Amino acid sequence: MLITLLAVPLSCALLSGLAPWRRATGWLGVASSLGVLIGGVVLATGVVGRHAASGFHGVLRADALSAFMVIVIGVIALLATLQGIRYLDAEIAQGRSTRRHAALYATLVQGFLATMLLAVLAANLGVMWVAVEATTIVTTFLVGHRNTRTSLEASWKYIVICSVGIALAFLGTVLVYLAALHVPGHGAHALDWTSLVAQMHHLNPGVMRLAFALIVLGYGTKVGLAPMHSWLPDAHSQAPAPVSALMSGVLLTVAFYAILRFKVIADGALGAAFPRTLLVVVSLLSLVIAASLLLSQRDYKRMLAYHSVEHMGLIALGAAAGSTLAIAAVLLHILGHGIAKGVLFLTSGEILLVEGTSEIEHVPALLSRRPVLGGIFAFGLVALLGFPPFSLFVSELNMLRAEFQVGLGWAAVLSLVCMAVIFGAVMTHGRHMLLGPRGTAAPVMTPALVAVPLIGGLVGCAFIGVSAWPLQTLLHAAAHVVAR
Amino acid sequence: MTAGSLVVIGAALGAGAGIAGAAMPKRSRAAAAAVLIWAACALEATTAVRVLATGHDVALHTGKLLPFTGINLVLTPLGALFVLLVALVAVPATLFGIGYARHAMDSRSAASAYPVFVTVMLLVPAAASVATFMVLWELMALVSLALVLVDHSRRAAARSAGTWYAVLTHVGAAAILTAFLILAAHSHGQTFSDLELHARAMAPDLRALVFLLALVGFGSKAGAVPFHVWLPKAHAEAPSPVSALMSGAMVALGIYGVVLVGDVLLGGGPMWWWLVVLVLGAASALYGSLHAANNQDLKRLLAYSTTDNIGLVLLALGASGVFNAIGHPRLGALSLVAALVILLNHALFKGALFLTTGSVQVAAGTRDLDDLGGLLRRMPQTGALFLVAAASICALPPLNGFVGEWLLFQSLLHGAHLGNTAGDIAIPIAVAALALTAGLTVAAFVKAAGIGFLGRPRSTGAEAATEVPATMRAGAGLLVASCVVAGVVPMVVVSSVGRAVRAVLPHTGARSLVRGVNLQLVGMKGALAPTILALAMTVAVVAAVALRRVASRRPASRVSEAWGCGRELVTARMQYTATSFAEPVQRVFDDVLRPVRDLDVSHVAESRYMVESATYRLTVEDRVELTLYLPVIRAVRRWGQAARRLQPGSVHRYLIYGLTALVVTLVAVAVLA
Amino acid sequence: MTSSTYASLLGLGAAVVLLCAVMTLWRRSVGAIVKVLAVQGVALAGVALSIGIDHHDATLAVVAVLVLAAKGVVVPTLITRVVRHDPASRETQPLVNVPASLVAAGALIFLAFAASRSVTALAPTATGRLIPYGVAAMLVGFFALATRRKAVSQIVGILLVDNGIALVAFLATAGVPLIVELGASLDVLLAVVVLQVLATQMRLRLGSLDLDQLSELRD
Amino acid sequence: MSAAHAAGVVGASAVQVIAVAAGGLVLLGFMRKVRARLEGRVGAPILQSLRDVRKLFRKERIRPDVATWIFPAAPVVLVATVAVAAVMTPLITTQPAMSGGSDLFVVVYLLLAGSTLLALAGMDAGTAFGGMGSSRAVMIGALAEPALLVTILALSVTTHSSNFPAIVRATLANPGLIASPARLFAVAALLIVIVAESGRLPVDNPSTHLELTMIHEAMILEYAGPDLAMVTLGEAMRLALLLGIFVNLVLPWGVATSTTALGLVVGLGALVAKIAVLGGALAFFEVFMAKLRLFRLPELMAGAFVMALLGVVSGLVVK
Repeated sequence: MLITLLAVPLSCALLSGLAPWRRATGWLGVASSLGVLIGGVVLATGVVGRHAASGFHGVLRADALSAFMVIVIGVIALLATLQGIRYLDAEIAQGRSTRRHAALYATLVQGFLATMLLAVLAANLGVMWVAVEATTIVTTFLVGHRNTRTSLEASWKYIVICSVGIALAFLGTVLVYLAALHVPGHGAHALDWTSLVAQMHHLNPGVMRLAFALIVLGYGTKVGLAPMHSWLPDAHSQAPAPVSALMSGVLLTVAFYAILRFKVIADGALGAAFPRTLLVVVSLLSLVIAASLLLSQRDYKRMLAYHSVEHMGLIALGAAAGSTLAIAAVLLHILGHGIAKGVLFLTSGEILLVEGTSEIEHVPALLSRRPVLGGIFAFGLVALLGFPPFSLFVSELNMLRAEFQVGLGWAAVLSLVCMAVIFGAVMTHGRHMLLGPRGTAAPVMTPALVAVPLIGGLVGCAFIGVSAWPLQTLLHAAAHVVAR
Repeated sequence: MTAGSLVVIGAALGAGAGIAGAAMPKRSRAAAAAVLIWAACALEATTAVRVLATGHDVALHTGKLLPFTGINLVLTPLGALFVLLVALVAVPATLFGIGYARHAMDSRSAASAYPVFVTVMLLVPAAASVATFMVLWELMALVSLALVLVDHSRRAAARSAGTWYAVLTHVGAAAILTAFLILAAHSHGQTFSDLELHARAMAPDLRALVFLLALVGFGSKAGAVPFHVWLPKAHAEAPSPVSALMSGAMVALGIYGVVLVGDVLLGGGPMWWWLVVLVLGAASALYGSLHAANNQDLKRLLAYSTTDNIGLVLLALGASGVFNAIGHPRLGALSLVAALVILLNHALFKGALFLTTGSVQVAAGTRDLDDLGGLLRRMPQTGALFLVAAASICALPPLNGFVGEWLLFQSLLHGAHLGNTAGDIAIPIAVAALALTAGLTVAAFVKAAGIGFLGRPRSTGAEAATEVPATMRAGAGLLVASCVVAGVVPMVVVSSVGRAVRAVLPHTGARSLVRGVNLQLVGMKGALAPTILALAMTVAVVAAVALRRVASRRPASRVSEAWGCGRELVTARMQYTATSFAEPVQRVFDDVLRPVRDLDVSHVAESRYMVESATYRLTVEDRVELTLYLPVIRAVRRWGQAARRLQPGSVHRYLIYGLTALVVTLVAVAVLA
Repeated sequence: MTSSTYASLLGLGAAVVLLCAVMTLWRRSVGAIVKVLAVQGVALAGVALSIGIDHHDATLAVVAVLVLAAKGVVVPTLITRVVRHDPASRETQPLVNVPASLVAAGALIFLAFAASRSVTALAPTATGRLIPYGVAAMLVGFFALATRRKAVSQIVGILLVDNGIALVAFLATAGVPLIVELGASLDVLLAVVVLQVLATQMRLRLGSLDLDQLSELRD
Repeated sequence: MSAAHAAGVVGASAVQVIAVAAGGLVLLGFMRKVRARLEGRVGAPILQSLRDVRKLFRKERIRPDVATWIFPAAPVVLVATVAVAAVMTPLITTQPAMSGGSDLFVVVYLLLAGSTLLALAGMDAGTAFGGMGSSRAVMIGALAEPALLVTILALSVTTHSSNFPAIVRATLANPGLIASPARLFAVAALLIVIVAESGRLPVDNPSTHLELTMIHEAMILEYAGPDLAMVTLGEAMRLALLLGIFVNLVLPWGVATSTTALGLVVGLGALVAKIAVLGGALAFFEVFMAKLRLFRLPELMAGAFVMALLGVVSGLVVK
């Protein structure tokens, strides 16, 4: 079952690579991400309450947590591929890329999906690392797809910083493997997550402390947590909108999924104190850096990228709390943030397409000049800033509640202060972009193909925020996987 | 039909009104939404009245909505009182909105946001858990922000007001959330009943932190002084029915929050808590009334007077807490009754004032007092309504403002000789603040009514003003009528407030505090006979008119030129303007206000001694904003500029960040091992 | 193969890997740095081969040959293709001058030994004692990566880090499971290919491989 | 309430209103006569103000062109509010009508209502003088308010209630209260406030004709005929009432405690005597005082406020 899930994007990648890009390939991509989403849902129903599913003779494994991540990947991939059609049409129409180049883009996107699915479904932590490294390699060309000076610079920085960061993670994985080998009676699959969890209490604490520190630093680079976050604003602002939506929406959280997997083992081996302090330090650092850099932003895509750093900081702080409520809220936040950030990046891509510039003060009064586009951007910002009825409000509230219960009250208050500063910064930037007089030109309507999926995404995010009854059981099952 | 389902149906109707506001065509949009809002208000109000009458709470819980926590609503008598307050302001404001929609609030987003705003405010007093309260609170903030930004495409001031409002409300909400979460951390659940149960066992300094955080959060929503900066900006830019609702009902929910955390959840506290509230109240009252007396924009004047009245409410609340803390529960209950009566009356007359100001803005096209004048002749009903509402805010006897001030004065008077040194010093200061505020409010509203409605029109807009449509007058009229009723027969208001207070402060004994047709204070020597007073005043006026008609032989009256020192020509420019009217008061309080005076004289080209024209501008700025908020904003902006050096663009710098992080981690791990 | 010669062979191999890492800091010309990288690849393969023979582990031996082919031969040729077109192949003044770099390298080596004390305590075998060499090579590689101004030097830096970690992998766990090993080396290979493509694009578009031009994206 | 008692109360209150009305005008004439005599003039006869008012009633009513219904309403409401206040205050008997609700606070606010509406009427004429008068009157009102309310607090602190008859009865019960420092400070503050409220020197010069120096006169500049008569009547009643309140707080003897006819007559006689003495003293001092500059008034008011505050504090401490 799992191998078919992987095969869908891979086969679509091969198919769309063959011929130069046509709309059919675009819709094929949409079909494949829909397939991933449906696969995720089927997997979730199959896994919740029952034992984990395994496939491809032991290499792949899916429990509630990975099923949830597959759903997240599916949802955001659906949004991104739908918008991808519009993006490629416009690129080809404006002569910035040829059909062949667009076909390469489509293949790489599907490859990107496949690598993320592999990372999430891998049973073996080594295979997971290989998959995460593969995502970096595949997305480098996607970041540089617009082949301008700045996108080349962004992709260079992206691959250099990320591969060094990921190398640290590999060192961490090796050390965990070393600790696993030194446990008497280890099985052949010592690096499998299940066997590691089975014997986590016997792992050598010294080695595990060093390993987990390297894991958080290494995978933290891919999550965009400070101090290795500097590639994120450049990569996400230069990449094409659908790619930056995918990266900001779900790639960061797939890397965080890896940290969560290791956190389970580290909690077992070292007790909760060390992982908690490490995650709290990293998350508060990210929040402070994101807050300071958001204050004087002049480019709205970079503003959204820094917003991702902030939300990853919040998720890390939530994971540091570690109780079942905290992890469930973290997972809901991952989904909510993925959708909201995806919609916002796609809208900013549309704004860049129609306005021509990504400078905040050269794009004034969007609500008056382009009501539909401005409206979606406004509601996206509202969702991202944690207002009800969107799901980010519920997840942030419950993460803070869990942090207070666990005794991390002071850290929660610090995060609230950073969020208040960020709220002020985003509000002033948002004001320049959204509010203002229309001037002489008549308001321009956005085509339905663009607006409908984005509005659908926002409505979905609001629906999850209001009731989330279908996800409730899945969230709690996934939370129990992490919080023992 | 349980009471709980009434609340749910009311909420559903409100939401339906929101959708109707968005979907219906422009012409009938406001009317359709209004009908649904009235139905929602009616349902919520009946539930509230039932709760107040029987004293039993109405509870409602659903796990399906709001993941992880579910929604739970419990309508306590205190909450019911505030639901009634919101409904009392919302129904007339919506009626006013129907006529007003043709001029200002005609956009689809405003028509759909307004009903949601009313519905959410009806539900906030019923929230009974941290999650439900915060959802409704943030939703109220979001929807009211949308309403403040209705005119964002027309005026830059609306845009900056929106930003100020959003940021300060968010900071307030963060303070409230922290307070609730500290309470929730010390109790197993997150419902208010759990919080109340475990709050007593918390450490005193933690309880003090929770109270101060709640005071900051709810004080900023109520508009108490250091946090009031958004109030004049947001109210001046919001459409009038929205300003009426914000100033009447939303600000009251701030006070509800302080009472909820202070008295209900924490169950009172040491005396210094409430002395802080008392001092905050006195400062707000003085500062608000001073700025109201010196402001020329009618809506900003009303907004500052909201800060002033909220100051009085906090004064009474502080006094109530002090009396409870030094062991006089009966007196504490009386001052809490005084606080809530002032709040309820304020909601009524401030709503009426904002609605009539809206009519003036629609008719005369401006709300700057220096451009108005002579409106009483051109808009007789609106003018009369404004005058009566202004009389009631100045606490003149037959109207409702007077009852509130009397109750507050009585509670302070009877608290003066309790032998507690802090009380003995605080009470006279509080009475002085109350009195100076009353004096300055009279100054502000005589200016507003006199300059705005009497004399000659000072601009073509005021000249051409005509009476506004019937629905607008009816809306304002409804509120003014309720002011008169609450003034002449205050027992209706005071008894229901008494019931709510008895539910909040249980140990004041079963007997009602205030009894009989006239307000006889039980257990204390103090009585007021408002109905007889009103009767006596009408009789006296009739007698005086009769006296004048009988004594004077010739009933006809002749119209003639007013005295202009012998000169024929008397123009509008010879009249006092709002600035000159307030000049004596402003000169007396010069060192507090420190107004900015700039006088630029342009000389004739040929010689320096011949003056071609001289313009004199005097502006009274908000000192709190200048000294507290602007430095913070400048500091944050400098921090932002400095932080840009973190991301200089060189890949080497980023890699060095990574290397230092790696080295630091390795050193830490090595040291730990 | 007697245990003493095995231990000395391992020691020699690990030392060479660390020495090559330090050499890259010392030499200026890019061509020389690529040759040093090739030597390091061969040494790494040697260590892997000797562990394979000692543990009689056929897969490890195959992996060693693979490592020799990839890191010893393929990667250096790829990099030299980029260098050939760039005339000014001399490394301009690096961010940190050579003596300071060497002192920093010394400190990093000391830090590596201190940090991996717990690891050597867990596995005091012949191979276990050499793990700090790998960690040191990784740290020095990272330092080289962070302070060199040329694009090619950064590619070499990344490979130094990978070689260090591969050395640790071989020494600590006698090679991670085959599927992971293959995946990891494939990833590294692909990374080098991508870097090489980007470097050629940079040379065509920007004229030179100097990384200081790449600072347009800033806040 | 038995019928006899009710008749007694209505009778007493009617007497009080008439006494205040007629007494006020006579008092005005008497004070002018005292001033004239002290300045070496014969001065107008004491009943002159009565004749003025009757003359004004017969004149024609004149209304400024831009005036609204507030212009004619203000004098009526002024007289009405002072009348209601007069009914409530225990001038002649300690059981005036509505004694249940007769509260010092209510009396003060009734007078405030009258003066506020007068200030509004001042601006209704649309001339500069009306605006100037109202602006200054409102400023003085704002400054006098704190001193007035703290004085009421000082007076009611010792007797634990702000009910006016209760205060008078308590003072009658133990005369020691009068000499107590609390009462002395309160009374001194009350005197200053009364001078400010009724617009006598040194706060405002009632007999000035210089438009720029008027405060109270400027507001009623446009009134003529019956309206002017009502305003004069109202002002006179207000002065008489304020002096009556002051007098009953300082020397409460003679105020009837029962509603017998004899008691009322004695009460009336005592009231007239005391007010005459106080009015004369006030006139006596006015001869020697000049009008204070407008912006020196805040110091006067601050002095009154501090004295009232001392009254409250000493009332609490001494008890």
